[in-house]
Amino acid sequence: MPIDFEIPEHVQKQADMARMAAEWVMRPASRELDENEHQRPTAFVEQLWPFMRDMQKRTLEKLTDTESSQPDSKRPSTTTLRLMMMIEMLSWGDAGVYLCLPGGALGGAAIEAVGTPEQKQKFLQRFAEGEIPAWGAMAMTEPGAGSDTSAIQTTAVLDKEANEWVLNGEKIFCTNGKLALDESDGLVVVWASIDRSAGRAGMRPFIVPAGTPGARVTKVEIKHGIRASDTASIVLENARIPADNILGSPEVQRDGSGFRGAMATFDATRPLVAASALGIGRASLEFVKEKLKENGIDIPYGLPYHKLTAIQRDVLEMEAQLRAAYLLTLRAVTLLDAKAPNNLEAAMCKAKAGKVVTQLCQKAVEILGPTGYSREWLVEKWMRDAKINDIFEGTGQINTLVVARRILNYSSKELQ
Amino acid sequence: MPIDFEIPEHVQKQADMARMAAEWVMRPASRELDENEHQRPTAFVEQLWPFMRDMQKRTLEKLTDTESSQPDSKRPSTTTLRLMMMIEMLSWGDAGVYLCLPGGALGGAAIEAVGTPEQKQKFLQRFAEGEIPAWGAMAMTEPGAGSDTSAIQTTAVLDKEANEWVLNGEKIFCTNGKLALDESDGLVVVWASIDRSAGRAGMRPFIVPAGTPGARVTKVEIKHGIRASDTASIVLENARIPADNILGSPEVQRDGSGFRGAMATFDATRPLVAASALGIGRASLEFVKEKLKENGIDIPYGLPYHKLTAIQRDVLEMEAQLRAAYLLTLRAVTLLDAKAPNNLEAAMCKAKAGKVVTQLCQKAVEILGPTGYSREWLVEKWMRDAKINDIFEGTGQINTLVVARRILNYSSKELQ
Amino acid sequence: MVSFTPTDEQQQLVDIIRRYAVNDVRAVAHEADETGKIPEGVVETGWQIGLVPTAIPEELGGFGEMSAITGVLAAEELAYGDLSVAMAVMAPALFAYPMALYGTAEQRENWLPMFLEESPAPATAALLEPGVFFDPNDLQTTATAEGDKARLNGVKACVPLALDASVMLVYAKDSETGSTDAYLVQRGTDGVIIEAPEQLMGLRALPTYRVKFNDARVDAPCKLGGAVGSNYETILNRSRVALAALAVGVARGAAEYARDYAKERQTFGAPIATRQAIAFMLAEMAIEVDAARLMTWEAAWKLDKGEDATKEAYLAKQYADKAVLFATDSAVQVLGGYGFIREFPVERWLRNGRGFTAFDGLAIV
Amino acid sequence: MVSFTPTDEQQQLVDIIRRYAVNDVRAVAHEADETGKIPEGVVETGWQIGLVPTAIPEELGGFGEMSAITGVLAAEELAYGDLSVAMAVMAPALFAYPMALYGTAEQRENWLPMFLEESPAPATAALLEPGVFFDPNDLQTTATAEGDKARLNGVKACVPLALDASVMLVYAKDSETGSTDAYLVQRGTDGVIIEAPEQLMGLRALPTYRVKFNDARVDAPCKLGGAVGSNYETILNRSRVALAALAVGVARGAAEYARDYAKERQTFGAPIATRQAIAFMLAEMAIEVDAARLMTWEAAWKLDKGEDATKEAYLAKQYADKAVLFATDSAVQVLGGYGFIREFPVERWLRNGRGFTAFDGLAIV
Repeated sequence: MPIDFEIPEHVQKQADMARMAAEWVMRPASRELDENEHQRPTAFVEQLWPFMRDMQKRTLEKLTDTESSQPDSKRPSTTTLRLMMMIEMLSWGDAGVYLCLPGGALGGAAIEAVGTPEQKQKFLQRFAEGEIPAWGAMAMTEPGAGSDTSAIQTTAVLDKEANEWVLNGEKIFCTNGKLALDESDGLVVVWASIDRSAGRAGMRPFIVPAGTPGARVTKVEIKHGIRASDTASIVLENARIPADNILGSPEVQRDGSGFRGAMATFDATRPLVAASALGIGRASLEFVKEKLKENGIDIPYGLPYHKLTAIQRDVLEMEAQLRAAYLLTLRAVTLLDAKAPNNLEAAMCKAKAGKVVTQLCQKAVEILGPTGYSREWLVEKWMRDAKINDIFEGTGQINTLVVARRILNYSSKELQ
Repeated sequence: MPIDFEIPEHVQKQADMARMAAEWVMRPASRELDENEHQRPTAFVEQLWPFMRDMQKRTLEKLTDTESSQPDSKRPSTTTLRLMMMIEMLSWGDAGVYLCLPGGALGGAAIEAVGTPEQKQKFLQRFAEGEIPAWGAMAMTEPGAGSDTSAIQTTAVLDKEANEWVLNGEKIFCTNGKLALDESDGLVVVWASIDRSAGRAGMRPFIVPAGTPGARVTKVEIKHGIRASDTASIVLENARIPADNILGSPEVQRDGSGFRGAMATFDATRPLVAASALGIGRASLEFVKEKLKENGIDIPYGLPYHKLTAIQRDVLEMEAQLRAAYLLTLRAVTLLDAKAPNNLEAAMCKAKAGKVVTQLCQKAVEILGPTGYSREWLVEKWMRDAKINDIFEGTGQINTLVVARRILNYSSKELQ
Repeated sequence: MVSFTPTDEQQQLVDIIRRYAVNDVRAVAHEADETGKIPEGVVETGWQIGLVPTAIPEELGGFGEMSAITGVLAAEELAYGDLSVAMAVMAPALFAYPMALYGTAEQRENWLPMFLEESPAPATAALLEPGVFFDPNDLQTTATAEGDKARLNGVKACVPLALDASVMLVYAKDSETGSTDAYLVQRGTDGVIIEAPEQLMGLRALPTYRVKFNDARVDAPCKLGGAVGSNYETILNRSRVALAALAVGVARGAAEYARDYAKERQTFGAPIATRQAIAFMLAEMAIEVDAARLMTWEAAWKLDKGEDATKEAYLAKQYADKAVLFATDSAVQVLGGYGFIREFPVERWLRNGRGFTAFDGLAIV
Repeated sequence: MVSFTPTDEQQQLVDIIRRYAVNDVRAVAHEADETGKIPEGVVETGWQIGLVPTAIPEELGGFGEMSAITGVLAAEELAYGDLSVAMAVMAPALFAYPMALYGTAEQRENWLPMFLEESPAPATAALLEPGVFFDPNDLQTTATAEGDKARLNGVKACVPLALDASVMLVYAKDSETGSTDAYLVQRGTDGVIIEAPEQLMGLRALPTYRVKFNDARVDAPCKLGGAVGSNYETILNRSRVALAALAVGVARGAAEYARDYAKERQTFGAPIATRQAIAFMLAEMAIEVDAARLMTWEAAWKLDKGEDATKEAYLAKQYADKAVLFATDSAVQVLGGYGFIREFPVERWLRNGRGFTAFDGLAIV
């Protein structure tokens, strides 16, 4: 196919629908949910659940039906592209509320990426049926292990008699942890070591379903932004799960391949985090342009530097930067849909989008002056929401490091 | 003394004189010297030599007269401040030509900083008398040793019979190397190892006077900017110098104190490099404002963001940044004159000034459009001259690293 | 003679405020931000350090030591504790300093003694106006002279502690001459409506109000400085410098906190401060804080010399606005996930830091 | 369907140009810059790759494959070799493309066949004007219609290869209607003065000229497109996109060179690329190059669709202007002292890179 930037009509339609949901369901509740942290976006969840359920059902069917996926694989899929466009628009609505989208989220993504067909069938089912929504989550970070996943202290020991894994440890910064464990029949994918002496090669993700004894939410954070989303601490005290709930091989390969496979989920999730950032950036940019227009200021294209005002120049720069982040994300997603390697491109778009959107939203508050700084408008909230995108799923620094390693062809040992 | 930013009158007067030299002697020759690389700024050298000679004479008297320096030490000196102001103005004239200022330059500074009274008397004399100017230089960098001074390959071996040091090695990027060795009765301070096994603790500066057999200039670089200044390669082949020509102790202290002492010269020279950068930045900023004024554009103070044009905002930002770099430099210099530690402050001002002035001058070319980019005006030359300040005397990165070590209280081993 | 050393007296004051900032202010700052209320006694303790009283003229019982340099030294330290508390402690100065500088003899005698009391004087000032664009040189609030009385019309925003103030200075443009002056408005004046506290992204512990003037008729002699008036440009410059100093305090707090955190926090077996990516951020934060401080000091020094400081004050404010955003945003970044959690102060500092571009007239030295 | 893969034909062309850029162009670029002259044969070899001829309509003997996307792919690769050579190779297109797009049938028949020759056609265009401020939407050069002839007045700057051109397009504003059009001016026209070659900071191997028009009377029918004229906005956009692509090529050259250097250069026993401070610069350079390229591609794609691409082309150019300065300046920084020496290409790339903000109209796709 030649170089082409045309978003297929069916994808665009879905994005347009997401925008309607964003406008009608998300935005009206945005301020209230921000002011009343830990309140749930009930209307949003109720309205989106049937849609998400059906979408996830179709995805699950494709994932588990190995036959029908063969002929399809000639034409690149648009699954991730659709997701990107939808996430962008939902985050344009409200990034915190978007994170409460019922479904597997990062936990589901991990199962999709590395689960066996049986695991997919068994664990993703809950996101694809029923009247009551369910959430997935991913628990990796620990108090002593952020970007350094090799420092993970949580352990999983196989009780051969009971044929169960026994998990012990503490996880923090788990997005949707409470929704997944306490408030629905969801699940959390918990990273733990099956062999502490093996370092990262011993790390494995485990599926911990809601109701697992010994797995409980101990804290929900109060945050700078995305306040509608819960960020939970989870303690695992002899939490027992069936032996089959391990994702990937229970053997430790010293070459680390088991770990690398799991890390590959980041290549899928980072562009989606970038997409969420793009949505917030777009919200801020559109709002700024709208308010400027109300104040008689247009943003023209084609004028030379010396004929622009400071605000015009800044807004044009915001727009160019946002578009750059969008295109980098689009590229990472397109590669993913084509099942091509996208580790470099995923890290690039995440690093760029996280930074650009943070700065864009900070600038938006400045441009809109005293009112921009007040809670009258949402632009100050968007600034707070935006910042998380430069932090989670790998900080800007971690993603830049990944980019550096890829372009230099260095291992993580060679370039620390 | 309370907080005070008043430049003493006698210092300001000297700066004003330097500005006159800059305007009348340096600027008129600027373009020609840039276009004809390796041509010498003869008029400048001739006119400045008597002045520099007398100034250096007074400095030498102070340095060697231990008695009179005692009562004076209560009042902070203004020696470095005067130097800073003079260098700023001369670099406002032409930074490449300024580097050809007759005198000891970095070589002289090293001798002033760590030489014995006898060495000062003997070696600095040439910069303080006579009709014919002389230059000093410092040779540290080697093809395999830039910021990593521990990698220096040049060796100095003491021939005890002849009571001479025998130097072997190759030095590059030696500012004024040719002026010092080939074109005057000058000297080069050459860094060499007296004990390769001791790493940096074995490094010492040696005074290599013009006429030393075996010390010769092998190449003069063609450069991006500061083209009036020579940047020489020097080869030392069994170059023999008297045993007394070592700066500091000929013993290797394993604690590295000998090396650290020598490195302290950077604390004196970095603010002066910053001062030179400031001069170039000031030249560009003044020129831009003048040309804008001719085109009917004033740069107002006090207007809010939304009432500024893009160019006004950028020029105000340039001005603020330049002032910030100036004040950081002024602080480093004031500490130096008060004989207070200024390692952190020297690195700060050098890092800031190098970066700010590079960016300012690049922006100046942009603002002045097609003509700014042409060699009709000097602003494109200033941009090329400016860049060296982010590179020599430690790149911006090295100076930022020094700042980081100081604020974190880390050794160079702890923070590499 | 160039010098960067405060006087002994200034240094003593700085040390006292630093202790107050660290021990009293930092201890309550998170709670104050969450509840929107500074706990009882904290502002009073800050007030009792005596910053404003020392600046009151000697003949009225003060020490007559009004100095912008002392002011910026103090402001930085206060903001190092917490911006809301700093602004609350400094709010009475919004009234007292212009009064001390430009009040008629009668006005000064009437109004300055209350600033010598043990408790913070209930006085403030209203300069900022609401909306997207604000230009302090072009106020929309007008004063129409009626003899030596005046009628005020307009809306002011972000007036700190307005509800408790028994008197405030209101900056307005003379509807005839176009010149900007300050007008004394006492509590209970007809046509003055103090609205519900403003809801801002930051400054959550400082009650600020929108105040409306609907043909508010204020008694004579209500114009600060009487017929002569005041020097509005200098007031603006003193305000710019004060805000720059507060920004430096917030930025320094963030830079130091991030530095200390980075030395503690371990990844891959070493403190994250040993990674150049982090170390360079910390170094640049330190440089920007120092640079902003020096710009602020120079502007304050110019003010104390009685010279026109518009250029220096304006550039210092611009510079500090950027530095504080850079430092606080970088601090959040250094802390990573923890930076996003409200229990860690950097998240509050980022919210406060972002506001400086919109804080015209909220403090003065 | 979103795709980032060039067609096979495009990829073949890119591969050919890359070989040319690396083997033929890079080999002479330093010398060319120092002497101000591209060695004999280099531009010819580039020309013979056949970029412009393929874009000539089929009915006139070309391949009729004018595509902005192919154009930007080619431009990036050419500039990856050297900007002066790239602009020299592309200069005839400054005449040929607007002619192919907007020429009357007669004009096209007269003027396009020469672009099918083995040697570069001696044709160029004059758009930029000298001075501090240039606005392509507000040209100072005027055309006064006299029947179907016209008189041109004004000064053009940076006209590449003007001295050797037998014909050039001159952009001018109609002194009555105010609309901007291109006028064909042949060599030897009275009142056209080609001045001595311009002296610029960069582009030193590309002879560019200031050209004066003193009541230069050009023959009818001299207006491109005759009475209908041409679409100046589209020409501008095609020029913006071409310049953005050239900027990407220069930026990529710098980013790759710095990356390779950093892997080679050792300090403290390890390549400098293993230091985060350097590695992060390299990563950001790579990101900015890719981002600028994608912006450029999108704008080119929009042009090929025949839609209004003003927004995309403008933003791509703005973005690429910044990216190329960032990448070339960073490359010099990574090389340290060596970056400042003219024998290392990054110093030339920085000089060339800085020019893009002033290069309006110097290339077209």
